[in-house]
Amino acid sequence: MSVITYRQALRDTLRAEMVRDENVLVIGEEIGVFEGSYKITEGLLKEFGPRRVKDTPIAEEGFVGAAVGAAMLGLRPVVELMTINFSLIAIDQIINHAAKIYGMFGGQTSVPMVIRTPGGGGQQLGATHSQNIELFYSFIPGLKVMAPSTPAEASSMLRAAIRDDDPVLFLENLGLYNSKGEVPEDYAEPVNDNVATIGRASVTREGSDITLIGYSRMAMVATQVAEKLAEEDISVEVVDLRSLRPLDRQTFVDSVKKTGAAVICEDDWLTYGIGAEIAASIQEGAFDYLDAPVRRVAMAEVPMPYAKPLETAALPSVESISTAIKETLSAVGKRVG
Amino acid sequence: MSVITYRQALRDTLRAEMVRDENVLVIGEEIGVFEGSYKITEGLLKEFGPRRVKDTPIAEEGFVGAAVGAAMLGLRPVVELMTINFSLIAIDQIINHAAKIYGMFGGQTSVPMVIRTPGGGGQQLGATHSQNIELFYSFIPGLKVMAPSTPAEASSMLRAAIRDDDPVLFLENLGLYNSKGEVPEDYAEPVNDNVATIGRASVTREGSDITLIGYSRMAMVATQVAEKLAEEDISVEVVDLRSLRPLDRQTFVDSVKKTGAAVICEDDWLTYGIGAEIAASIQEGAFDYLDAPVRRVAMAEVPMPYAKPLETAALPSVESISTAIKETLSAVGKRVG
Amino acid sequence: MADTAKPKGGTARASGSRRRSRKDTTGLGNEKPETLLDYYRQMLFIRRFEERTGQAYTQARIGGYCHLNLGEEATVVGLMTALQERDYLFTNYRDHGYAIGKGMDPKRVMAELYGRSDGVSKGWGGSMHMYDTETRMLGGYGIVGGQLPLATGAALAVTYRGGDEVVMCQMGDGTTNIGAWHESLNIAKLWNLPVVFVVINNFTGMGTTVEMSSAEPELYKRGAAFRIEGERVDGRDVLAVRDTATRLVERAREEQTPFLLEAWSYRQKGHSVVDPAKYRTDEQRDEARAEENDPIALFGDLLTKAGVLTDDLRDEIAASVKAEVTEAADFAENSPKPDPATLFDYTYATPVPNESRRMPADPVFAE
Amino acid sequence: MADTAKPKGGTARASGSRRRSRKDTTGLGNEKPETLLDYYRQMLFIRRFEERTGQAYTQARIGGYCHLNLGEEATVVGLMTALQERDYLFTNYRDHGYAIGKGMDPKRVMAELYGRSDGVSKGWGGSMHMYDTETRMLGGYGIVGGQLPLATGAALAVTYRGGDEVVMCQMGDGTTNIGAWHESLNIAKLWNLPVVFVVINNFTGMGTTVEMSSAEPELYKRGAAFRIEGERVDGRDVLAVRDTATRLVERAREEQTPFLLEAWSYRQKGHSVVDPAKYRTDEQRDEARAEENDPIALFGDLLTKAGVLTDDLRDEIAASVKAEVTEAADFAENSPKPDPATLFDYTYATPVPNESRRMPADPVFAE
Ligand SMILES: Cc1ncc(C[n+]2csc(CCOP(=O)(O)OP(=O)(O)O)c2C)c(N)n1
Ligand SMILES: Cc1ncc(C[n+]2csc(CCOP(=O)(O)OP(=O)(O)O)c2C)c(N)n1
Ligand SMILES: [Mg+2]
Ligand SMILES: [Mg+2]
Repeated sequence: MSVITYRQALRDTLRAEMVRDENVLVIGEEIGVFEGSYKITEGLLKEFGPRRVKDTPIAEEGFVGAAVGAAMLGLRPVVELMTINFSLIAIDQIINHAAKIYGMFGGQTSVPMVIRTPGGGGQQLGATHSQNIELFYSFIPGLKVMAPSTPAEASSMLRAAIRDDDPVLFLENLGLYNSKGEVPEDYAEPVNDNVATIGRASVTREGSDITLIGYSRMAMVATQVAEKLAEEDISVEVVDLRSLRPLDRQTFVDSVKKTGAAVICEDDWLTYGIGAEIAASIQEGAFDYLDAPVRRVAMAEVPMPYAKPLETAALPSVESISTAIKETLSAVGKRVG
Repeated sequence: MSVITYRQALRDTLRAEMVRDENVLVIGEEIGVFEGSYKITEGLLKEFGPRRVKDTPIAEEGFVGAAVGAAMLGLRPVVELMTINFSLIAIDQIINHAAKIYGMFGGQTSVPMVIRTPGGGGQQLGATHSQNIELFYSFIPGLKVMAPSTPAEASSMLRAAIRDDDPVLFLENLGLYNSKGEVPEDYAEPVNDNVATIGRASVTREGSDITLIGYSRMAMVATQVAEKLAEEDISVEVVDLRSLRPLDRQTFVDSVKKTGAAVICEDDWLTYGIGAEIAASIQEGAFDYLDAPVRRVAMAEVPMPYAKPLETAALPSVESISTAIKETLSAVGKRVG
Repeated sequence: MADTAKPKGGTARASGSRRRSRKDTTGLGNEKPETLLDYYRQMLFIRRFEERTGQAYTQARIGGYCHLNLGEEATVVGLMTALQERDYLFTNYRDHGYAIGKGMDPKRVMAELYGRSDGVSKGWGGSMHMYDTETRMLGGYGIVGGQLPLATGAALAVTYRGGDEVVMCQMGDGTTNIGAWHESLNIAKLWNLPVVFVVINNFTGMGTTVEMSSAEPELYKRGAAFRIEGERVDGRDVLAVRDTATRLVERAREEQTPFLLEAWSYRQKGHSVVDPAKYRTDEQRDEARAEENDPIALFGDLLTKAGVLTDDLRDEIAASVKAEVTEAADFAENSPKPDPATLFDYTYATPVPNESRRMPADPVFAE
Repeated sequence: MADTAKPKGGTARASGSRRRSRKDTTGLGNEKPETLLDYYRQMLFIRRFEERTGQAYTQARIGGYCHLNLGEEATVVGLMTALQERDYLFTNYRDHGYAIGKGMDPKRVMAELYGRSDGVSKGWGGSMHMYDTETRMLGGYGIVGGQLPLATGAALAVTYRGGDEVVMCQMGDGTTNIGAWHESLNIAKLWNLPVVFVVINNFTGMGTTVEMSSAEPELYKRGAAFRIEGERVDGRDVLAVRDTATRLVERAREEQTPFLLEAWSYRQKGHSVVDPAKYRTDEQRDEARAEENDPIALFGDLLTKAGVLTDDLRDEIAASVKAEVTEAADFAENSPKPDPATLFDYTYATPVPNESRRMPADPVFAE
């Protein structure tokens, strides 16, 4: 095991897949000469040249759609969208084309492509650059949406995404790129079995009082919350969704059946956010086990302000999540530390 | 009271508002010479001329954005998008511009515009033309989303939308345009008090056994279900959401507190669909009153097929909703007719 | 550049026709009679096929949106003749003729229109979404402009592998105004991709004229923003279309660079089957349906004058076309409807755990 | 058309400069000294303001993305001089200089950068989102191309009301490749809207060159797809920019039609404050920062040679600019931070029932 950043896990895995499969190419704005806005593609142009590392004009719809077309002919493009906010310009190609081509034509042609893009707020990027809209893609049959939270998962899930025959929206997170974690020694080898199974959540920390559910950066925050509350003798079980579509309901429902209570923490807006489906599923799947309503902790429903104190107030935090957990436990009648 | 179609209610109200306020203009594809794909704007070009009825090129992003800019200077554009599916091309202007300009610049300039667009499936329009993606707009702070189900509401809510100072996504429905209903005699008068309050749901039929929640066309289907089940002595209370953002949770939660059970019917996909938020809100707001899990009846999660038998199978129906209601009531332990 | 231009501006005068050789008095070049008759037959076939489609739609055997190629048969046949079998095609939703022209079995095209399981897209696509991997018609698309980025990407895949296929991307005049047009042509030129973008100019979107929607209404000139060479051809003239398209397709193959081709012709009827086209003046309607603007009448006359098409042949072709169209409709009629049990078969190419496979009445958690 | 073109292609030779009059040996026309000195002062002010901004960013007083106008001061001042007070302006995120040039109080611009409540956007916008109804700077926008449809629409509102204002829409070279460019210029021309689209060509997007991203790299020619007249100007030359822009702005006002103006100049530093621009060769970096490409050095020299700018004056201006920038920074530093209690004040212009006003820890239903 070695300890590396989430960024390095992505970069090395991308490189390994390019070495392994000649059909894998990367396409995006500023990924070549500039080496990526967040340096995930650093070094790739130098190693693989402009045929396989394609710098594009600022034309998200055009180059995402071109990747779809290339995938129809059997290439396996990995597209980088600088942030998920800019995906709105390409969304017609993602939803009406990438996600539809297999079904709409009766299963004749698959679209094996990956769209890598970071979400994440809290960087004072303002209203148009701080949105978490993975919801839009998670809603769409025909797409798969992955959201790794650790370097190890970033690696194994990216590998799975590239090797999968369907279009995958691969959600990264600005707030995770520098985070570190253990990865298997051979994670960067072209021949490699560290391939995640798509569509599985995981219990990343066991606990007995309450289930706390998150994904991407919030899965990390959830662990921090659990650690903090452990000091107050509250035992929090953490579920990392990992896959937003397909959604592995059984894993979190089973956890709630055990703990009897749940809180969801999410970086998107509350109303209609990802957490809504989680809460709806829990009440349907663990109705008789729930001792208190499922609570959601999410972003305040405003266009994200630039000013730091406003932004901080609008974002979920260890504190606000802890509060929701304690309130839930006191509704349950359990001791609150 | 007179009885007219939903289509006529929209057209006459639009006309009345144009007569009332010189700042109201309509913008869209094929709305002038062609008189609208669904004839909502029939006669307007003839009456108001090309200054106020603007036929556009096929350039959804361009003309929706132009409407945003015009609204910033105080015009009140009413944009028609042929179907909500095509809104994906304009979504950046809607979400990153229309919805952000008021907040992002500290409340200096409002964006008083309306985007009218029909959703609705069941017309064999295939995978890219049958989607109901009102979810995307309902999720966004800064937008208001209205979804009237009757001619009277189509009129009073469109009037409210045009007079409101914020951007409104006004959801119509292909399946409702020919439906009829009563409207006040003066609904088409330029001076008119039939202005809906934005952000209110309504109980459209009282009942005691279970609450059935829908919006747009599904609110009408819900009423049919209630009528049918009444024959079997099942008393269904129907809630029409009417406004998807803001969402009037109190109205449906109060209803569920009374009936003790709820089913949601929706024309979009189940996972992460509008119903997820409704179910999540119910379990949070009426936890102690719920006798069974909230069930959702929604579209099968596939790219909508063209062939009629497949399409029919994929869509919610009076039958499937009735089944969900009966199963819920039997879970509650109530008699099932 | 374009020498066969219908004059710009609102007036739709039919000018500009093919002039291949000064010595060619027949207007037919040295083409073999079989070839000429084959084009004639293909055009007539599309005409009758589309008429039958319209009829079946009226009888509710076909549903959804349905757009016909009536009036642009010469363009369809000329373009499809210019392509090699290995070349790829992307079109908009007005795709029946192209599907047949690229080599799909008309029976299966009609079955698709009927939404049956023998349809080229197994009944999942319908009128707007003909697709066939084998004949390399990679789809009719319903989102205006949606096919342009895809075609660009297909051409990228071709060059990535060092192949020599060309991609043809068909679209309507109205499509030159959408952002995807700009982004795709730009990328195609920057990356030296062998795509021929073909604009079918029928002078209108649905009811909106080119002059109302394109600030440069001479559409073939719009390639200038990308240094893409453009040409215009009289789309009523099958040989002119074939020749111009062949030249550009082969240049794209040789030079590895995109081209733009505008072919103009009349849309004889409404935008789609259900559009009565009331917005047309009587004059406009007459012009759209005039004999002198009808590609089949025009070509038929030419062949007749040249002695290639006799009355007998004409009847024979008409009868065989009719029979084949009837056969297609019968085939469609008798093809089984897709089984609802197959509803979840085509959401993902690789099924994965926890995929949603629920019918509307199913609970989220099965008992 | 353009007579002051930096040659196309990768080589960034600095050619093409202003030639207004053969008799003008000073290169300054007959301009009044006060006016010339005012331009000089404005340019220097932007330079120092941006340097201070960069510094404050490094000190974490400013956050988010932050893009500076260093190197394009002549363009900013020339363009802003061409606008009347009643004219409207839309820009991209590289907007500090424009905000000041259009008339906003630099103190409030700096306060916005600091995210304070006296900021022009009350701290909600930050660097990328300067806005002021009064001076008619209708916003810096962070989505590339996002401002183009808005500017078009603003011009529509102007003509709708029969006003005589002009709208200027600024953008970068990279922006000419996005769909919104095409859709907006087309609509602007079709609808006869008085918008001047200005492309600031600094030869790169972030690190991607014009040649890599625009298939027609002579950007002012891209108006051809819409019959929009385009011109190019040497953006290092404040008087050339002013004159060309004034001419186009006034023609747009008179003729009620859009124009395209390309102004080229160097981006002295990285794309944003945090970009070290490592992708530049030493040669490229030197060229971008060379005296002969620095608009302020160039103009200063000209004024000095003409005897308009003396050493004393230079020092005096430098000192007063420095003081004013310091004053702006102090003002920003002392301006109160927005109160979290105001978090829900600007989601809707008209509040309505059931609007969500929950802090993250709040339950959906308040007790
Ligand atoms: C993005 C988008 N906007 C609008 C439509 C609705 N629509 C379908 S066809 C059409 C007109 C297209 O005109 P043109 O490109 O000239 O093709 P034609 O139908 O004349 O062959 C429109 C507006 C659509 N399908 N997609
Ligand atoms: C739609 C969109 N795509 C990508 C980005 C990221 N981005 C910000 S600035 C920029 C480069 C823009 O280049 P140019 O238009 O030349 O303006 P410049 O920064 O050089 O002034 C990019 C790609 C964005 N903000 N919006
Ligand atoms: Mg057309
Ligand atoms: Mg630039």
